[in-house]
Amino acid sequence: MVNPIPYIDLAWLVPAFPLLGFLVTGLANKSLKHKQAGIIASAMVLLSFLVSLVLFFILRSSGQNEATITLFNWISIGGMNIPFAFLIDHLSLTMMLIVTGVGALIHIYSIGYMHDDERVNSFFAQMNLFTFSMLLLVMGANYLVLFIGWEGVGLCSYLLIGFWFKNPAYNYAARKAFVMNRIGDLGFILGIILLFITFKTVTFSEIFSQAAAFPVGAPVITLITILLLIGAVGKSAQIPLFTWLPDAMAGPTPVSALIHAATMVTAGIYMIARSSILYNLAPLTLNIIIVIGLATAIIAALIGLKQNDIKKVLAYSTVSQLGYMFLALGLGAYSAGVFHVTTHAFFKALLFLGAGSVIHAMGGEQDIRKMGGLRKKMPLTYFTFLAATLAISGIPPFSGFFSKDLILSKAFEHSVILYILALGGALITCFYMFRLLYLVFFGEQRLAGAHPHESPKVMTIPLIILAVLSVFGGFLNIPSLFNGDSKFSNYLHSAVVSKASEELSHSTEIGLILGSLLLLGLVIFFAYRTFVSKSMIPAKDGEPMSFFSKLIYNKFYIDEMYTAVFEKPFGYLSDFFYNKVENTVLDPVVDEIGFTTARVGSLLRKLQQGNMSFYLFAMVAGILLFIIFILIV
Amino acid sequence: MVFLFYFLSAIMVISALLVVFSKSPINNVIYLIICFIAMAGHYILLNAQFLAVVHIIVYTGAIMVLFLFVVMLLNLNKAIIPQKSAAARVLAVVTGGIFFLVLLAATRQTFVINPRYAFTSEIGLVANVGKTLFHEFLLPFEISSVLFISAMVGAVMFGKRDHAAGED
Amino acid sequence: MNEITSAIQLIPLQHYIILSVTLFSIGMMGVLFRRNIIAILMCLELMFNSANLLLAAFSAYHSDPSGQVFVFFIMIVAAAEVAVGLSIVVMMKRNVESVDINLLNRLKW
Amino acid sequence: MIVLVILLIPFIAGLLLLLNRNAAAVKLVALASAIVSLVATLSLVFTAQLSSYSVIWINFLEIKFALGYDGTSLIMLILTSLLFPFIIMAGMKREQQNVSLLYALILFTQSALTGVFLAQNAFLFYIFWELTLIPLYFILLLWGGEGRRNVTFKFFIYTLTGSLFLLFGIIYLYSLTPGVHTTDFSAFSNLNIPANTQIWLFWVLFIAFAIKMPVFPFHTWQPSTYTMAPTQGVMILAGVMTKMGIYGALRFLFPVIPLGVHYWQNTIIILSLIGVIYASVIAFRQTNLKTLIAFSSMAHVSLMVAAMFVLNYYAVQGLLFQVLSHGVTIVALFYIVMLIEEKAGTLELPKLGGIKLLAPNMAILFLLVVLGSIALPLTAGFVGEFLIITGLFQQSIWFAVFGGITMVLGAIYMLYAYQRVMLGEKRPGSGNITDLKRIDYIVLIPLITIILVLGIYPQPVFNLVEASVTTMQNLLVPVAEVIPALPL
Repeated sequence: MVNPIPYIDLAWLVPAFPLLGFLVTGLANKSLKHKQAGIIASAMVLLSFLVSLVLFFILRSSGQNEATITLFNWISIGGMNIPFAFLIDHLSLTMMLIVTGVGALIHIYSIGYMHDDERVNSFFAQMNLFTFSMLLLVMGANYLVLFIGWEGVGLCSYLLIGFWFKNPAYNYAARKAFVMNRIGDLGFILGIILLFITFKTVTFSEIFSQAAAFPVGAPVITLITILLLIGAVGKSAQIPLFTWLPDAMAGPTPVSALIHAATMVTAGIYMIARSSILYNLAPLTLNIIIVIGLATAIIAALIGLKQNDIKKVLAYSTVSQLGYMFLALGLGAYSAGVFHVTTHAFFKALLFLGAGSVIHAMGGEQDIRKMGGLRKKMPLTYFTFLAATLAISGIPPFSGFFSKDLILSKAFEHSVILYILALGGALITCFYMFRLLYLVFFGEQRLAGAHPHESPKVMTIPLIILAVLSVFGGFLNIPSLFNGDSKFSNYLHSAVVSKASEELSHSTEIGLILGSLLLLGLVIFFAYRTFVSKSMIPAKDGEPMSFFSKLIYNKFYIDEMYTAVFEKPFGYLSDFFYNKVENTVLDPVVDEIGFTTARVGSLLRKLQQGNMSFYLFAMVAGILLFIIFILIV
Repeated sequence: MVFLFYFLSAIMVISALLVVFSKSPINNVIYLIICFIAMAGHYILLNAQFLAVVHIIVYTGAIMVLFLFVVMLLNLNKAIIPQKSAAARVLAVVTGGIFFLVLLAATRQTFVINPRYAFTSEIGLVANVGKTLFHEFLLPFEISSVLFISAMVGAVMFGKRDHAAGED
Repeated sequence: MNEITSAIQLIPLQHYIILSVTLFSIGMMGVLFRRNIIAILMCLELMFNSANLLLAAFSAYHSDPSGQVFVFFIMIVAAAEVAVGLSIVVMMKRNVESVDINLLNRLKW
Repeated sequence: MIVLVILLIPFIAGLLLLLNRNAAAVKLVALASAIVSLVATLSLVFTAQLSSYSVIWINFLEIKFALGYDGTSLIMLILTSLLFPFIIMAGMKREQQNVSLLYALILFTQSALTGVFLAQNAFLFYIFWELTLIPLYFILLLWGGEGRRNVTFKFFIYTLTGSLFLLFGIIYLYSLTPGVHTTDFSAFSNLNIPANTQIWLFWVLFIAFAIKMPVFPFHTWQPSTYTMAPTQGVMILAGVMTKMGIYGALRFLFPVIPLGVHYWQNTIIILSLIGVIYASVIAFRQTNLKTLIAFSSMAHVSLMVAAMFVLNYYAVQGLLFQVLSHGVTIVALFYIVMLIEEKAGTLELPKLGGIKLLAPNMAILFLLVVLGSIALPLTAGFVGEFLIITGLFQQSIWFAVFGGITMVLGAIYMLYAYQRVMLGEKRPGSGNITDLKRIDYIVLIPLITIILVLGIYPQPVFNLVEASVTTMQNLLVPVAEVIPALPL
């Protein structure tokens, strides 16, 4: 540190509060009342948020761009020096604010949502641990501290997805999430090790300053970035490691909100944005990211079209939105990616909490075919949900518009085909989101015997706050087109090095925006016609469908494919190794050596049957051989 | 007189073979006695008069008589003498032949060294043998008495009828 | 007497070696050939004597009485051996009513 | 002199135990002795001066009764002294048969193990190496589970056969020493054995260690032995005995026959990595929890072996760290396995389930240990495996990839096992399960604390072994020019 910034050392408080919350709620599990646990946990995250806010202003007033806070030396041997240190710069501050801000709202919401669950205290402990891990992830000053958080969120997602552990399907989902993450983590840790071997350090600042010496497209950098990308793909649920995220719906709804909006899945985006300098040196990797991102965006959106579980729809929309973020990263527009992370955090948290509110009201029912007409019963939830839907669809001036438009215009700069594909994905997103909205809130109530009611204040207030953010969050980054100054992008500029690109002319941009708005309007109208005017309800589970619908409805059979290609063969391999290799080759070989010795023994014993003549012969033969041996040698 | 050596040798070999091949124990003993007498002749040829005498006394006189006694005592005759199978006998002859050849081969190396016959008539005399025996080999000689005692005890022990076992 | 002994000087030492090797082999063959334990003991005596003969011959050729003393010792051992051996034979005959060595097959354990 | 004391305390205490018949008193005395050993060992850590002890033992063979230590042995010694109190405590407040004999045998094992790690002389090393087997053999035979007679016999013969090769190797090396023959390690490491000799001598010496560790494909005694062994026996086996193989290899192979090691280096690494994958894959389908953990232990140890043969700085640091961390983790795991067996009466996974409903605290502690075992960051396992994989990476990226797969596979089978035992609905097998008792906390909490503390602040361990690691990693460096390694 060149100039120590006063009070910046307080940064350690940010993760310390949730950790404290975890310890208190975790250890005093039995003695704490349910409400108390929720309040403590929420307060801790809120405190972190406040400290983050203070840090934000401290850094801003100091005029510096970053500060490193070293707590202690974690591993220090030979040439390896890995401090346990935090890096506070514009990127990590942004992420900290998102994590703690949105996280705090989700915590508060959970007090209401989880009030009648008997294991509330464990729930809040794990939520706090989740927040803590995510904070470590975004605050770490080197890749290894980042990795702690990285694995930590994996663990917490495992715990929370399998929170209702009596259900084997939930446990399976939890395990799937953890294992898929672990596959990514393997790539990630190998990437970190290769980074260490290449640069002799894992600290961000040191690596980035050394990386300048490498030429663009250096193989080692490409390899590193690909390995890191594997980690990001696993964590951010991209093809081919995305199937865990929809299954992660097994957890309580606030958990889904936390995983999808504030933590976990954004980690991959954050990590790539953090390593922007490395990625800029590896055009090949960037192209791979574009392909992965776009494919994920479109495939997930397609799957979302036919889902009937309210949370599943949202889950696939998350996967799809993450695809957009990846697309932005691949295009080198890292700040656009992070900006979409931010707005997405607002509206996706809102969507999930809204969905939670609906589920809460419906008494646990998640099937949208059974909902309907909730607009009247739950006006607050409806309006907030509407705001979020508009935001995710990219209708101006909601927040999603600004972030998505930024990505789309970057795609257009890159290539028109890319733009068309991305726009197509956006239109599909718009369609299924409005399908969801219409099915849930419009029309007649379809579930008999349910008495939906508006949720308590502790749940609706976070909804309202998030709705405000979803609506106005976009104004953080008004592009020059609307006479804005792209505050957000500029703020990140010091931490994230975006690839330079030509700006589109304003007229082109306006044309693109108007065109896409027109299409969006058509899609919304079409959705309205289908689901409200004709009040069409998606087919029941057993009904026949066209081939394409069936394909989409069954999620392209990707889960089945993974089961057939990986899980089952793995089981077979295990059986094969154990039954065939271990128990019919290796072990018997060893036993056979033993048995052979025993057999030779019993053979030799036959010689010793007391036949004196034989002994005499043997003796003579022995003497003979001995003499012959002496003669020859 | 060289022929005397070959004559005695022939007698020895033939009687030895008869010892092996003749079936009757009594004949065996008698052939062995013939063999030993020829042996005594060899000792005399080798100027080992003392040995010749002792040999006659110990072997022919004591040991072979002992054999004879045992044969007669046990009342062994041809009928109860066990014979090996033909194959085993052939094998025995072959093995003996091979053994002979191998031993010849082993001793063949010594044939090239032909030690001078350092003949003195004195060494075989009782006086000379006695001196060597009681000077250089006094201790082994005395210890051999222990061997005799133990052999005697052993023989008596074995020969004694086991009363305890007999009463069972 | 002197005549005889001087004549023997014409016999090379090898002949004694060959003779005793022959006798030894015959004794060995006898041991393998016979099942009668008394015959086997006799063959053993034969082998002893072939060794004795060789010792005596070497003694004469080297003019060293030690060889003869060894023969003497071997006789002692042979006498003791025969005494014990024959008493074993007697005992065996008494116990198993036979002098067949193949009946002595309890030694396998 | 302290080293002699450390060696003798358990032995004398063991002898004293044989005189006593009161079960509770016996256990307390055993525990006290183990704690005294621990304190004495820790005093070695904090004294600057190296303690050693040497006296002529067998005069005409030039064999000294020489004890001493360096960083490597110290780690092993700490591991032994640290684990034995827990191993003894694992039997506290439990019904056991023939208590005084059992604890005497445990203490004898400790003494022999200590001897192995302290011996400065190959002959002495060999004596102690074999001595460890005798009490352990009886522990397994007399207190073991189903099929103990055959399994113990196999275990015994298998390891003994390996040792025989070692003995031959030691005698051969002894005959090579110049001047008056000696079996001192220092003399062995000064031998300049020709390359061709080293190449075959490697296997003669290695096979004993390979069986003990165990390295694929010499592992077949292990799963059945672990499954059958009584908890305390298996703790000794998995916690300390496997490390004995590693220690032996470090002591014998690298300083004495560096050329041979270098020649076979890649072969052994590949074998170990095969072992890692093989054991991990097999573990997935095991239905017996103990067998599963046996295979998991094999996977972890195989990774350590791979690290050992890479023998660069990070790999050896990681290896020595992992020795400690794996020992602690595996003892904790087996302790929990014992609890499950005790409470549920079975270890068959299909019969277990839903224990968390009845014993939530047990589930949490089990999860923590499992996390340590699958190398989650901030547990000790992570630090060790991270360094090991870094070391492997320096040798070849593929080594690192296959070594790293253990992280994924480990997560798969350990979490699967955890879920099948603890989560889900209650099963008939988990009938009347009660949560942990105080003694269980006394054992588990310190073990888990060690796992976490080592994961968060591993530096003291690194400092302890720093010097000996530096010496060791230099062993293979000059060799590479003399003889090429077998190609991959």
